[in-house]
Amino acid sequence: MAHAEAHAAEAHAPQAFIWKYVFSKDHKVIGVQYYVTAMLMALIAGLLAMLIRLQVGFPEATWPTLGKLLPRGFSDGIMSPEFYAMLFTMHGTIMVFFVLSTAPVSGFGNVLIPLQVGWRDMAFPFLNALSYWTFLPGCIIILASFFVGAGAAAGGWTSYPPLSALQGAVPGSGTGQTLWIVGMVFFIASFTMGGLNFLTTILNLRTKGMSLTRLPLTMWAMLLVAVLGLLSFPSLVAGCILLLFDRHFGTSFYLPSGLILTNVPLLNPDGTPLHAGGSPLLWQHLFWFLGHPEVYILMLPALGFTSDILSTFCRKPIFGYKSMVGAMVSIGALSFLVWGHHMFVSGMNPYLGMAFAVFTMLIAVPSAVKVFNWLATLWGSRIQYRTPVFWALGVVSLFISGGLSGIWLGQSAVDIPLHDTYFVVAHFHLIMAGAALFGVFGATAYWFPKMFGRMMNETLGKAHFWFTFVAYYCTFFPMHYIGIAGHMRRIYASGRPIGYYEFLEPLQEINVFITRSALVLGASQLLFFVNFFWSAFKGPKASENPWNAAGLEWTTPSPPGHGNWPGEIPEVHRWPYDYSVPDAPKDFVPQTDPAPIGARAGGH
Amino acid sequence: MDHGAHAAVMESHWGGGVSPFAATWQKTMMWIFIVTDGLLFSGLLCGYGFLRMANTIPWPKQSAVFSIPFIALMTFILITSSATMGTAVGAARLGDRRTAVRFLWLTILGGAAFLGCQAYEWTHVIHDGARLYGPLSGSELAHLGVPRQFPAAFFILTGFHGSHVLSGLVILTITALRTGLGKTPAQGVEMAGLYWHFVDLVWVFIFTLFYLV
Amino acid sequence: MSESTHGSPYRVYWITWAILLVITVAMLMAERFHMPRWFLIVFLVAFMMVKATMIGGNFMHLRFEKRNLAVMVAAGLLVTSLILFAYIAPESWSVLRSTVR
Amino acid sequence: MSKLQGLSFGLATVVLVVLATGYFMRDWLPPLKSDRGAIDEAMAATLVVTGLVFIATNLLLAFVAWRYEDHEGAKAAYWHDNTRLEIAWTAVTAVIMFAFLFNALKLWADMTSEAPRDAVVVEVTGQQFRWVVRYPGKDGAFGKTDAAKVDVDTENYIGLDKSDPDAKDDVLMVNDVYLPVGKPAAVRIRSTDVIHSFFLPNFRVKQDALPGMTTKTWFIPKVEGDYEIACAEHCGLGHYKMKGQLHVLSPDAFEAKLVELGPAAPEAPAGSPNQASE
Ligand code: HEA
Ligand code: HEA
Ligand code: CUA
Ligand SMILES: [Cu+2]
Repeated sequence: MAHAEAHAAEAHAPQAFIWKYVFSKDHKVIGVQYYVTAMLMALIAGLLAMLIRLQVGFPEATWPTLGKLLPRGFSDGIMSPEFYAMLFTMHGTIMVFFVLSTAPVSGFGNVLIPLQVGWRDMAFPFLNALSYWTFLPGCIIILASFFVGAGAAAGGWTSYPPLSALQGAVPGSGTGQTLWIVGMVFFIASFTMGGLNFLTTILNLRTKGMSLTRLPLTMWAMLLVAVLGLLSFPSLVAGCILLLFDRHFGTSFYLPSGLILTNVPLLNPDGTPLHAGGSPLLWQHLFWFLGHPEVYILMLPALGFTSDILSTFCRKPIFGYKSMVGAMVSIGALSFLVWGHHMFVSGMNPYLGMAFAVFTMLIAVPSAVKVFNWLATLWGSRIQYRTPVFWALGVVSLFISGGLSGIWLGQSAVDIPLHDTYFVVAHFHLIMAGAALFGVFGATAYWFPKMFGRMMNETLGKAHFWFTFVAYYCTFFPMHYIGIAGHMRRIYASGRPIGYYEFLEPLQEINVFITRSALVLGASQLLFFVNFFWSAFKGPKASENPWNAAGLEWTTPSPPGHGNWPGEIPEVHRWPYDYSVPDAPKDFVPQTDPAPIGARAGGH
Repeated sequence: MDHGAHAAVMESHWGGGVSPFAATWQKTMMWIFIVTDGLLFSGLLCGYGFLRMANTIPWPKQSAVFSIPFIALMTFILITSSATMGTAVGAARLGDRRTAVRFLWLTILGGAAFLGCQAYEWTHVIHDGARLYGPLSGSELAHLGVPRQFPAAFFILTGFHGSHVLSGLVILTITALRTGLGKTPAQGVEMAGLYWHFVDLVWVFIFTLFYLV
Repeated sequence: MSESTHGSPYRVYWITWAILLVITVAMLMAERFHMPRWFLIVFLVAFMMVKATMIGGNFMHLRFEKRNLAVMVAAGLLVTSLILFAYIAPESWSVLRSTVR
Repeated sequence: MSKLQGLSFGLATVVLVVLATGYFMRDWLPPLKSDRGAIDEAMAATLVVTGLVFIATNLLLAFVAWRYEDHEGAKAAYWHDNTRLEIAWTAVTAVIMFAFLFNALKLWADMTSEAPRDAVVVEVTGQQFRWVVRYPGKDGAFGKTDAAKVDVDTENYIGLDKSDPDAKDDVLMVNDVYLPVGKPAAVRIRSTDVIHSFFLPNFRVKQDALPGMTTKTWFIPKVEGDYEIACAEHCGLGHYKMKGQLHVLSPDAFEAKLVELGPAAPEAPAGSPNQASE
């Protein structure tokens, strides 16, 4: 590891298929590997979501066909409560970590970083490849947990002990939970390796003229994401280590004394308690210390993509570049100070609750800056309606809708009735499953030519957008109402006759509506898969710069060859947002153009 | 394509304005790694602190369990190995390969001695009745009335530190062998050194926060 | 490197070594002087930080690197740890307060 | 065509969302039965402000999407900074946030404050999957509990140590809580296995139950009646049916009820205990 072997790693561009596409060290190939893996994981997690919705929408129905397909989860066609718990646990875990931390960050990050900062590859290509080959086992382990022991982890994606620490607390708290922890550790190891590469590449390896203030906002997002990940994931590792010891070696980090499980006190043979002195709150702190920065790890890349896409298709420079960077930096910094807003009613010290509420509300200020800057970018622009810009507008809309409900939750007192209800589910699906995922779809449509050298189909793309956009609002917006009405999350059934809460009964019709929309939403994703695979192999060939974009990545062939630029890496003379510059011959000025016109041109 | 041609394709020259750290990417990466790895220990130490402060059973006086002079000896060994490591790095920078190799081996010796001491200490503490789940009933530790988190925190903190020492030893051995053959550049030695000092740094915190406070 | 221009190039390491040892001995002795416990803790932690600074600055050369690097390391390690601890500490006291038995 | 898309984009969202919100306001929050109306007010205020921001920003989005679509001879403006404007909207947002904060922290301080001295004290203990309810009885002190003393036959699920003098007049029952109307109720919340959350939708009360510690909350029931108690934290298979009943009685009826339940008859099954996982 101590050796500067990066550039000496390969003697020439590898030719054999296996070295070129499988064990490749080329950042573009690794990026695509990450992306496609994440896509498959999204498919699985999306299917899990459909099952969740079926159960919540029609708790009394029987599904003989599903029962045959998934005999472990259904008995006589009726979904079992333990399977339901496994569904949302794995849905949340896979979506958050293995899809939305992976596709935008590890996927697009790998593809874009060297291309946008102007370098031949990542700083340490071997580490980069290793990072993917650590990620993949993580995926396999997480998925495998469905098939071992009593099934996958069932303690929620937050895995609060004692539910996750006591093997008898819930089926799935056995082997499934262990595999969950191991899978997470693999994931974190992989993310850390990636993060090291991201940071060093962006900080240290930029082409001539690419000063930090000329970086595209996507690169700023990647930089911050790497910082957030590297600073916050270790605390989850620490938490996981302690949890693993509690589970398998009898320690009491999270387990207090006086535990009684299904009427059986947990005692040693000599009558002393099996556990004593631990606190389940410790896990919550260690988990959310990661957990909150993590949600911004999902969000920031989407914010970066959106800025780049909006500017390109509005043919207008991004408004307030510096405040955009400032906003992202302050969001990143603040995200370390707010984690307790997930714990307002956890029994946390109330004074801490106050401090957390203050910072939580403050985080809305830089978010507002981002939104208003986008609107200002759109103002007076000339929008070319291609698929990417739809997604970008969708991000703006969903970020607002999802973010505003954060303002409700951030007020600690208002959070009391709303915590752990579907209001929270609505909040994070709109902003995370909505805005962040839309960012990924937008980035896919935008950079697809660079990744595969072909164009995506516009008609299919727009159809996919409209179905998805409408279905998203129909699926997740009504969840606010049932949440306010008190509908708890993570419940297997509500209303009569199974989960017999009277106050939930009238909400069932809304649940049915949500389920129908969710099924439409899920089905619409087929359009994306068709479009993606068809275009990747059969789409029309893309030119070097199909969108007339100004960024550095558009100055090399699509797809770029080994080493990214055929000759010298071009020198950069300006920021990537010079669109519609007065006096310019075209309506965009590439970053490599030395002409002293436009903003941030010429010498540093 | 021969190596030179490939290098011509892959190489590029720094030009992105002012270099933020004025360090090579290898060194930058090492430092960032140290920060993350350090935060792992910080997470564990915070967890330990939380459980210690939240405990209803008071923490024992460390000197009642450990031989503090012995821990001091371990600290001394580790600090000394850091000094020898620094010397090796300095020598490698000056191009004095022989001195570098000699001090590298001295460092390895120190590290091995530290691990030996740690193994001895573990044996000793286990003999006194420390178990992961808590003090063994009827043992000396149980008589002291230590909370269960005490032995567990001990094993986890020192265990993770020890595993870092061990991997440091592996890195150092490789570096020493390769430096002897003239295969590792000065920066390689320097980076191995950074890791080794980091391990020492972590010990400073464990020593103070676990053994003394 | 500036340190190699005066005297032995290795002097800085061994001076650091000596200082570290002195501090360690001081920390070990501290308990003998009967001071209030909070003072002892402040004293130990302060010296711990001095030691860490010596190791980071001299052994790991942070003193001789560009300032940004030192700032990055200090901010990354210290500030993050402090945030975590600053929130966790009051929590542990309230957990203690509400423990039942 | 595209132009229409751009317009429908924002407009449709606004119209649909506003209509839907209006429609669903019918069964907005569950009817309020406690003194925590301030939460509802804060929520309404938040709805108004965020609603306006939502409408304004989405309308703006719809407008620009419609107005600035590309067409023959269109030219985009070239400007990219306006410090005054940026400072203005940063400041305005900050002021709004601080206004919210001010109110929220005040409420939070009220709600997490210590219960009044004269409050009726009741303890609920979450267990997979039931709420064990306990009153301290006349002496006002709860008896010790010890996991080793759990006895299913006498419904002593929490291991009340009957030899403790304080335990003599403790009232134990399952899933039913009785409270007098108009008097502050202080709830001690505990758990003996995993984390649960004591949730009273009608009272705007929610507080997690953690093993190993006692969390607290207090409120004043305002209206007599029977209400549901839910568990709001995922606690295992039966989480969805971990239901209890809260009976708010007149003070006299409450006293009578306590006497009726009295320590003499702890084994009288007061509720329908949900069997722990079959
Ligand atoms: C991408 C992910 C993402 C993002 C970006 C956010 C952003 C925010 N989140 Fe969210 N959150 C989650 C993902 C995310 N969250 C998840 C996954 C959970 C649940 C986890 C679980 O329990 O399983 C959660 C839960 C959660 C809670 C805990 C709820 C509970 O469990 O009780 C809270 C509480 O404060 C909260 C607050 C916020 C706030 C204030 C923001 C802010 O950053 C939002 C800022 C944005 C805006 C405010 C909109 C734009 C601004 C304007 C248009 C300006 C004008 C506005 C005004 C003047 C009001 N979130
Ligand atoms: C990023 C995260 C993400 C995403 C995308 C989704 C997507 C969806 N979620 Fe998810 N959900 C969570 C994160 C996410 N969810 C989390 C964290 C929880 C909490 C878990 C817990 O309680 O522990 C949760 C819980 C949760 C619940 C609550 C369960 C409960 O509390 O009982 C419900 C119920 O309706 C639900 C429904 C859905 C539906 C219908 C979708 C639909 O949108 C799904 C449709 C499918 C897609 C939209 C996939 C699209 C992607 C592709 C087709 C591939 C594209 C890939 C690339 C571009 C790489 N989810
Ligand atoms: Cu008890 Cu959920
Ligand atoms: Cu959060």
